[in-house]
Amino acid sequence: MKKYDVVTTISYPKKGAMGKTGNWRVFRPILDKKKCVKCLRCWIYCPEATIIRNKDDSVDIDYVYCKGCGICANVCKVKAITLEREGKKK
Amino acid sequence: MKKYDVVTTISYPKKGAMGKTGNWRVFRPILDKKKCVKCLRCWIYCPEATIIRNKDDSVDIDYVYCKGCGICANVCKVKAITLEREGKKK
Amino acid sequence: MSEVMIDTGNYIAAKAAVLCKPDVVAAYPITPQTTLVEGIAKYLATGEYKGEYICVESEHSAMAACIGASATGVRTFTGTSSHGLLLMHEMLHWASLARLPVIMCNINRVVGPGWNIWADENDSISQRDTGWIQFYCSSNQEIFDTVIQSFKLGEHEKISLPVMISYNAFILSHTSMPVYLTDQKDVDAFLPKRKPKWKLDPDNPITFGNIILPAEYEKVRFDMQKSHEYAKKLIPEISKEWKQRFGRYHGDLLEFYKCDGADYILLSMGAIGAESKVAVDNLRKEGLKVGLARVRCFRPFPREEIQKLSKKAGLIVIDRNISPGMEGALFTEVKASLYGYTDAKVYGFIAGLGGKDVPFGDIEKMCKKVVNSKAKHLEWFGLKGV
Amino acid sequence: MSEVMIDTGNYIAAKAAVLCKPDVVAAYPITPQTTLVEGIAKYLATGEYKGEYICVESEHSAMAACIGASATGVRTFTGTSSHGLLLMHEMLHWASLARLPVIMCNINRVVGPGWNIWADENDSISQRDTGWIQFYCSSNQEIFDTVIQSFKLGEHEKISLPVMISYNAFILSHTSMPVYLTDQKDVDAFLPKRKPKWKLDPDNPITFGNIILPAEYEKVRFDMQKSHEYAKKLIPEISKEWKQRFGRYHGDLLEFYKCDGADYILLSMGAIGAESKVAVDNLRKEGLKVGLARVRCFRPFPREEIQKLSKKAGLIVIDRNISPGMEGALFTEVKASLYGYTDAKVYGFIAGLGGKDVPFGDIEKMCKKVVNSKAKHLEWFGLKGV
Amino acid sequence: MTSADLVEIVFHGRGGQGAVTAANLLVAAALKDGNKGVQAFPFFGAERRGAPVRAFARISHDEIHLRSEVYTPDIVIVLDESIMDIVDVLKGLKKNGKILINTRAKPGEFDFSKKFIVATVDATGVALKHDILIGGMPVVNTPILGAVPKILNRVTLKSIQGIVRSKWKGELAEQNVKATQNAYDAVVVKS
Amino acid sequence: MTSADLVEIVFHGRGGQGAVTAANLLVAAALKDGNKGVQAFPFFGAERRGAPVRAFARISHDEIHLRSEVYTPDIVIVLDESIMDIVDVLKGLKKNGKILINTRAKPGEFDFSKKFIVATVDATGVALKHDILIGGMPVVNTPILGAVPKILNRVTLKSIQGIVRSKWKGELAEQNVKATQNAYDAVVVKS
Amino acid sequence: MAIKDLPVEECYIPGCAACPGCPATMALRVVYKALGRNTVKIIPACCTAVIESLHPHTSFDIPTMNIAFEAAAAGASGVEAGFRMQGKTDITVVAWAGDGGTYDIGIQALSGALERNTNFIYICYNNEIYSNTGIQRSGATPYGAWTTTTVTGKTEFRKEMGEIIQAHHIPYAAQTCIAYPEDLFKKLQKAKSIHGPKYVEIMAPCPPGWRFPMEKTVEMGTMAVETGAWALYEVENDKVTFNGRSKLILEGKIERKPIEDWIKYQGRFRHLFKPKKDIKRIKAIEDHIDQMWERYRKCYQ
Amino acid sequence: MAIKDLPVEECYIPGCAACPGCPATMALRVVYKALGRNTVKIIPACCTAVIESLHPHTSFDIPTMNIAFEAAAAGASGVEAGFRMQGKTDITVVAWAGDGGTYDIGIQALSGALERNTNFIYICYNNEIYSNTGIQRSGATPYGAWTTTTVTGKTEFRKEMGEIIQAHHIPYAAQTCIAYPEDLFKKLQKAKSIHGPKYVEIMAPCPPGWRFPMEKTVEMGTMAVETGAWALYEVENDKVTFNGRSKLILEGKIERKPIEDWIKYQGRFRHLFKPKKDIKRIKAIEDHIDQMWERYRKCYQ
Ligand SMILES: Cc1ncc(C[n+]2csc(CCOP(=O)(O)OP(=O)(O)O)c2C)c(N)n1
Ligand SMILES: Cc1ncc(C[n+]2csc(CCOP(=O)(O)OP(=O)(O)O)c2C)c(N)n1
Ligand code: SF4
Ligand code: SF4
Ligand code: SF4
Ligand code: SF4
Ligand code: SF4
Ligand code: SF4
Ligand SMILES: [Mg+2]
Ligand SMILES: [Mg+2]
Repeated sequence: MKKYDVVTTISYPKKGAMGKTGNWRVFRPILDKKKCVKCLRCWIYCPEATIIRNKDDSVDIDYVYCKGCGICANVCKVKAITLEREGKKK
Repeated sequence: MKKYDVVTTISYPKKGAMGKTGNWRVFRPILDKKKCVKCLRCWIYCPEATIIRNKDDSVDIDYVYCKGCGICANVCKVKAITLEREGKKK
Repeated sequence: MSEVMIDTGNYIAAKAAVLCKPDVVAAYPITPQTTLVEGIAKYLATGEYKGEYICVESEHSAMAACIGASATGVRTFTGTSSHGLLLMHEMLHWASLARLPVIMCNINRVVGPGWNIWADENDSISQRDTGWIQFYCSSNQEIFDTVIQSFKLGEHEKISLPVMISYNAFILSHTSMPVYLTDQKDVDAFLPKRKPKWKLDPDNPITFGNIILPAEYEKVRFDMQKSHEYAKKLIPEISKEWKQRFGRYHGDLLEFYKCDGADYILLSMGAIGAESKVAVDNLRKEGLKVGLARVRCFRPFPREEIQKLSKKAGLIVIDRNISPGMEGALFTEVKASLYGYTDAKVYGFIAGLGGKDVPFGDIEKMCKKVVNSKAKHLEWFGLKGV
Repeated sequence: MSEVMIDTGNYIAAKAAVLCKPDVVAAYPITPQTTLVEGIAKYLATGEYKGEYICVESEHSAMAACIGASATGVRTFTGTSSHGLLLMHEMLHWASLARLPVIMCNINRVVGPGWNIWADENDSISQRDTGWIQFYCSSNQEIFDTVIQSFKLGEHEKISLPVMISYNAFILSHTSMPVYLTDQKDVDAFLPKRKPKWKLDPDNPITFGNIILPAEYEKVRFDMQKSHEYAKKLIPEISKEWKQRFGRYHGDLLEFYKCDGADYILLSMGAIGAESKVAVDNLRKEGLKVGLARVRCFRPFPREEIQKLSKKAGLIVIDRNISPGMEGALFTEVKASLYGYTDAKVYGFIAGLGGKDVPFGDIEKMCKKVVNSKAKHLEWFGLKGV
Repeated sequence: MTSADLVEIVFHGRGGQGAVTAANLLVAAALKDGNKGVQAFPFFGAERRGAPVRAFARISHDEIHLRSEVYTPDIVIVLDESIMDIVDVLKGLKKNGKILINTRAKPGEFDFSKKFIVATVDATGVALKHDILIGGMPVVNTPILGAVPKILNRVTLKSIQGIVRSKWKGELAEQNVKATQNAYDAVVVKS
Repeated sequence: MTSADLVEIVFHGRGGQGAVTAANLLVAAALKDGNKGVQAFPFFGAERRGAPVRAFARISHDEIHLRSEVYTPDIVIVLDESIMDIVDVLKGLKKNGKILINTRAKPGEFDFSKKFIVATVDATGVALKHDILIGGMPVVNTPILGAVPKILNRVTLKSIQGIVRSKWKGELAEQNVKATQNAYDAVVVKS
Repeated sequence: MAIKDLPVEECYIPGCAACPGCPATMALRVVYKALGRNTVKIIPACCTAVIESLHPHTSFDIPTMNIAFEAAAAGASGVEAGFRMQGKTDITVVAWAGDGGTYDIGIQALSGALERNTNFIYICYNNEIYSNTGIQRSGATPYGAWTTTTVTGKTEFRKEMGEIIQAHHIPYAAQTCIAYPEDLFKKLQKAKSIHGPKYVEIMAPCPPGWRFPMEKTVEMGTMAVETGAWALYEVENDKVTFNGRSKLILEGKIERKPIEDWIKYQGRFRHLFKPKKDIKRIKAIEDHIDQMWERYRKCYQ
Repeated sequence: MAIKDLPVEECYIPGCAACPGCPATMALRVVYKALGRNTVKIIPACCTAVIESLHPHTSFDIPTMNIAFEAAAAGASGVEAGFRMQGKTDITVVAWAGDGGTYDIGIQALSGALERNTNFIYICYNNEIYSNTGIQRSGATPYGAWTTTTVTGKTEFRKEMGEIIQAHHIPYAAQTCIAYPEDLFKKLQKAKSIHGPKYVEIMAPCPPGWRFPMEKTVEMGTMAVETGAWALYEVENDKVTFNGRSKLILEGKIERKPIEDWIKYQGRFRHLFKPKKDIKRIKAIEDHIDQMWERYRKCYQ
């Protein structure tokens, strides 16, 4: 990435541009890999791109940035994802 | 007509607001009342409102403001209006 | 005693506006003005506001609609901020040249790009040449009082000019403070019905705004200037009347605070103008003779008042704006007002651009720099890392 | 010797612009700018202009399109006037804060209502706070030379700012005068290819203009100011280079005319700036020691140059604009520049508003009033029937 | 250096928890209690559900001319204790400053209780008990206000309850009022 | 008071007759003839077909700094004699000034010929003769220019014809050139 | 309705600044007759702002407010509200704008006023160019036409403003033409009688702009309709009715005349005929009109 | 096409400023997948201008330019021309705007860009409000909906932007919805493949704006389509094709669900159900949708 030498509002791509947005989470999506049928609905609908699609189309959750909206749980037809209240300490 | 006491661009209706626009005329429409069938086409199409519609639907031309566009002559189906080049002196 | 309402600057402004019973409000939302508009919408829903609220599709249209309504002779109000104000620019000129007393709150917000929603006065300062009367408020009470006063001022037969009441984004617009209200009947008594100088009226079929030749146009400008000059007399009168009726007073064109015997007088506006009082208190405690003349009214520019001040003390000017390629606008106009009149020392600071906080400690530092003869002619205060 | 072309200011501007090979022109017609745009359209039809001409649906979009194009790294040009300029207001701020060197001609025309298409500088003066560099030309030759110079200036790596080249409606825009052209190859040699400071580029996926916090925004403003300050150095350099290459010279930030030994120096701009030369000639013939410093560049404001002048002579300022509630903008800024620096006498006149003709005889009268100590601090010259 | 009687308060919470409302209610109550100068304001930015947010309050006997942020609060109020993991809530807290936390823990469990006066109250529990819920989530901002008079004598519980009653109506108001009382009774202060 | 060698000219005509073009062509020719300073400009307003219009020209050996209107012309050129009934074409004309009129009349027929130098030429006739028509109407602005060198020695017929040739092409140019020659030959000057 | 039935009273006063043969004043006379004196007019920058004549005089005998070029409809929203708040609900509020002020720079304010249901009549007189500024292209300029900004002929087709307006689903919209004063009169009377936003567009051939002799304004209008380049219709609450010749064309009762019959009389299309006939572009124009009628037939029959 | 076929690559980077459950980021991810990295995006003021996160960082991995609220399409015209002049004709230029920036303040620039044939894709994500400024009414807000500026429910029907766009006769236009990522993907890929102006509008239910729980964004989108409040279709050179459920509804193969099924889950319509069911207004909404489908059937079947 080339940095431009100019004092105006130029911004550069960064993961966590707003910090670790996982901190915003009140509910935590928990994935039960055994139930998952790799339909990828959670992956495509996650507004945060925090469902990680693996090579074999299995999925994982990026808790550092997942905001806990619950959409993944909601769209999963086999209920492989459930929501849990975030505990006092992560 | 009430005149407003304020210094901004307020204008009041006036005949000949741009002066005697008959002066612009290069061609002069001449009406032959005998030919006229009182269809009023010249009256309604005149862009200047300078065809005067009389009570009996006969028409006259207001040469003070008529700009000489020739539309009246052109729309008159009985050719009761003809155009003449304006003479040196009116 | 009158009722106290504790609310944010925007809701207070909405309250004040509604008490003035504008027939037409036309506005478009923009942060941080939105709650002002929402306030009006709420009063409309409750029936406390009985006029028309036109939801337009842009600020350009908001001002155009206010102009249209005002031209029928009714009272109009609107509010905006920053980019909304900039988009109105053409229509601001229009309203003033048409001599239509549209009253508008502007919430001072930074001009982009980049997007920045915080306080900075470049938005309204960029409108200084549009012919609008401009107030800058420093408390919610002042917003309330000034909105009502502005209708009287703008609609006055010797003025007939639009008025902009500016106040800082969030620092005032979104900060709750207690405000003494004025009762509806008192507002009614204070504020005469608008008597328009001209209006659209089928019984009097004038044409407004057609082509005008140079010599006549020049007169339009001159008359506008005369009204601005007259406003310098009228504003103190209105403030005085307000004070007599309701006991509240925020100054005339300027508000003076501890100026007696001051060696230096601070000139600042908006929120910094309030914060400056704290700084002055502290400086006085330290034995430094510093006073404050808060600039309430930027247009008409209080030339004569500032001239008077300069006879007594040196001046320290803080601008939360900059005219790029020149300097802060207040600094420029203060100096221009004094030129050939006094040789008082005048120092300028630029501070708080982009919404940077300007706490009293910083203001004290600026003053001390001046008092200790360490100030340059003009300085960007507290700029880091450039 | 170079070719002479005799044509109106607008066609000359179009010619100059086309010689600079802008990749994109986006413009919207408005009297009296139309023939400038038509000129570009004609060069496009003949193939002399090879860029893109975007026919937009408003001036707001014209400036937005120029901004978009400039952000891809190419060279852009546009032109407007009066209401068109006012409608661009928001985007003028945008272009400068984005540091995009859009080059624009503005034909100074009265601001309405009422409609008035004649010369008056309130349109561009109202943009003095937008961050644009501003030139005011007084001959077609100067228009030609300044347009080309402006590309070099605006695109310079230490500047990267938009430039507005203003000239008076009709008096210059529609008046034919002979102009010495510069050959294409000479323009090419004079004008380096634009090296954008930043650009939209899939290989470097930056985001431009997102939310920026106060302290960072303040730096953006400061840097802009630094560039304006630098422009004060660069403009004379470019003028000098131009003179060396092509033998033509219209002054740096100011153009001096018979200032040697002057007791009074006239400060004026635009067409009045040219007419003033005739007045000075005549006054000198009468033995009155009056000179002229024509203000070519209003932003950055030539503070230091005017300070120098004031050491030699009293100043007489003519403004073809007014900031209502204050005075002429040039008058204000001249006085602000001199405050605390000299005690030279400074007199102001407002003249030619609404497009009123300001013939040399009037200028002579203004000067004589000053010389004979009959001038007030500020006067509206020649105002009748008010 | 500002007026000696000035109290500056910072609220910490999450987007959606109503920190700004809490600040507003508190100063409205303080005004009732004769503090002529009061102020409440949010930290100025886009508030997102769940994201950390701040709000500020100032209480004084005189008109407040301050317009700057609160940098050195006298009191910090934490609506959501989990915020303490990600935000330094003690930042700028004055020497001998007070911090009120919505938690089931006791003041002594916080290590900073040595440096500051810590008060704790289980406002979430109170809210659940009084069934003050929005979208199934407990509303903690009114309950916790009930605890404030215990650490700030410039505001009375009565005034807080009065304000609650003027803001809400009927049943809802009474639940909230009870919750404030509950919190007032339950708060544990350790200095 | 301006440069002594300055010549100021006012053209009177009707919208559509090309008064502005005439002024432009004239000064272009004057430039060729070594007048370094020239200017041509319209009276600034909306031009309507048939309505009276004005245009201005200035010719000087030096660069012209004047930007004001022409108030006291040295020469007046009338493209359409009927305009004289409605416009005071003599307004401001200098003492001993000259006036060139497109008319079949002779100079002596105008009563102001006692006060001013009057030149007349039937430019309309010339145009008709050379078939220079637009929309059936005779074009008089180029023909009448041919008469100018007779009253203003600062411009030559040759230069005028050169400019005409550079502005138009082929047949049309030649017709126009012939028309200027014709007018030059036909003009009658009385002083 | 016959010409004779049109009222004698004039609110347009002779002696204005319009060009001889102006379609705008021709239309204005009829508009005023239809709407009567209890009307207020808002006009943005356009030829009419010149036509009304110089301060301190005006050629219009009904109250008229000039407003910025892009602001006619927004200004009208304000005027309407202002009158309504005073109980003056009998005044007809009219915005009168050119095609530039309607298709281009004013479309936003217009679209907004339609959406927010302003009770007014918006009239667009469409001369297919920016004529006031000396003939530049507008969104209404037809494909192929010369203007000073489309020196070799416009390369885009014009916006279908009629369809855009219909998409706003307002109570009344109509297209008419200066050549049909009775049609114009009736449509405006109807518009006046309906509450809510109304839109009427008037085809207005402009002699200097289109480069035809000034006496031919009416013929150029007639031919626009007869060639089908312009259709006369009205839309009441989404119900479309074609009128006059256009109805006959729609119903296939008459053939529309070839477009050449119209454009060859206009100097702005000269380059399509000289030096050589540009068959391709003429056909493109013809095809485009065909498509338009196909659409009309599909949805409106 | 199945979800699996959508590319893995992301140009949206996690950790941005969007609300949890945001439809805009949901759509953006798919848009980026469809358009690829050789894309440049222009965005006016809207939620996305916040979503992209704070300077000096950005959550978008393709070049993005913010521009003033009303200027997206005009800015895009400039960007497109700028690239073309450099010979970079392979870059896809996208304007991405909210409904406010499209239906209201940006409609003029948009209409202009369509008329002048700018080669770009204009994408409107329609959350039916000004959400960035805290939920005010827009031209896209449906009748009856609460916003902070329509406290008792909006009294006007929304603009039919789809029809307005169609009236511009551009090469490609489409309506889609965040609930149908494959549909969205396909439409954008098609748009990318076509030269000239393209318009794609995405129905984007917004949890805080519509007042529904953040996990329901997708369902709200599905229901919008199933109730017929929103139709999935595309228009290629004036040829209209309905897609998915909307096609079945158009063809009468399935009934559209009652509108109540959708709006009763949205807090913004709460006042239509509590304290008492407002049958009149609910019916007005239902009727309006019926009329819309009638029009669709008439012209597009
Ligand atoms: C903001 C702004 N831009 C440009 C203009 C210049 N202008 C005035 S009228 C006009 C053209 C009007 O065209 P149209 O609306 O079609 O009316 P017509 O002149 O054809 O009657 C233009 C470009 C202006 N007055 N204001
Ligand atoms: C000229 C101007 N007016 C108003 C605003 C304030 N503003 C910013 S975004 C916005 C609403 C955007 O609504 P929409 O386009 O629907 O996008 P959303 O916020 O819903 O994503 C408004 C009113 C602005 N930035 N500029
Ligand atoms: S909870 Fe929301 S943000 Fe987190 S992974 Fe699921 S869909 Fe994505
Ligand atoms: S939606 Fe459920 S089944 Fe499908 S990939 Fe995600 S977790 Fe697995
Ligand atoms: S010539 Fe033209 S202006 Fe004169 S009366 Fe006939 S139609 Fe009217
Ligand atoms: S058009 Fe002819 S026949 Fe008809 S009224 Fe006029 S003059 Fe008479
Ligand atoms: S240019 Fe056309 S529309 Fe304008 S005044 Fe002349 S004839 Fe009428
Ligand atoms: S308000 Fe709606 S559209 Fe905006 S960021 Fe939040 S969820 Fe997304
Ligand atoms: Mg037009
Ligand atoms: Mg939206």
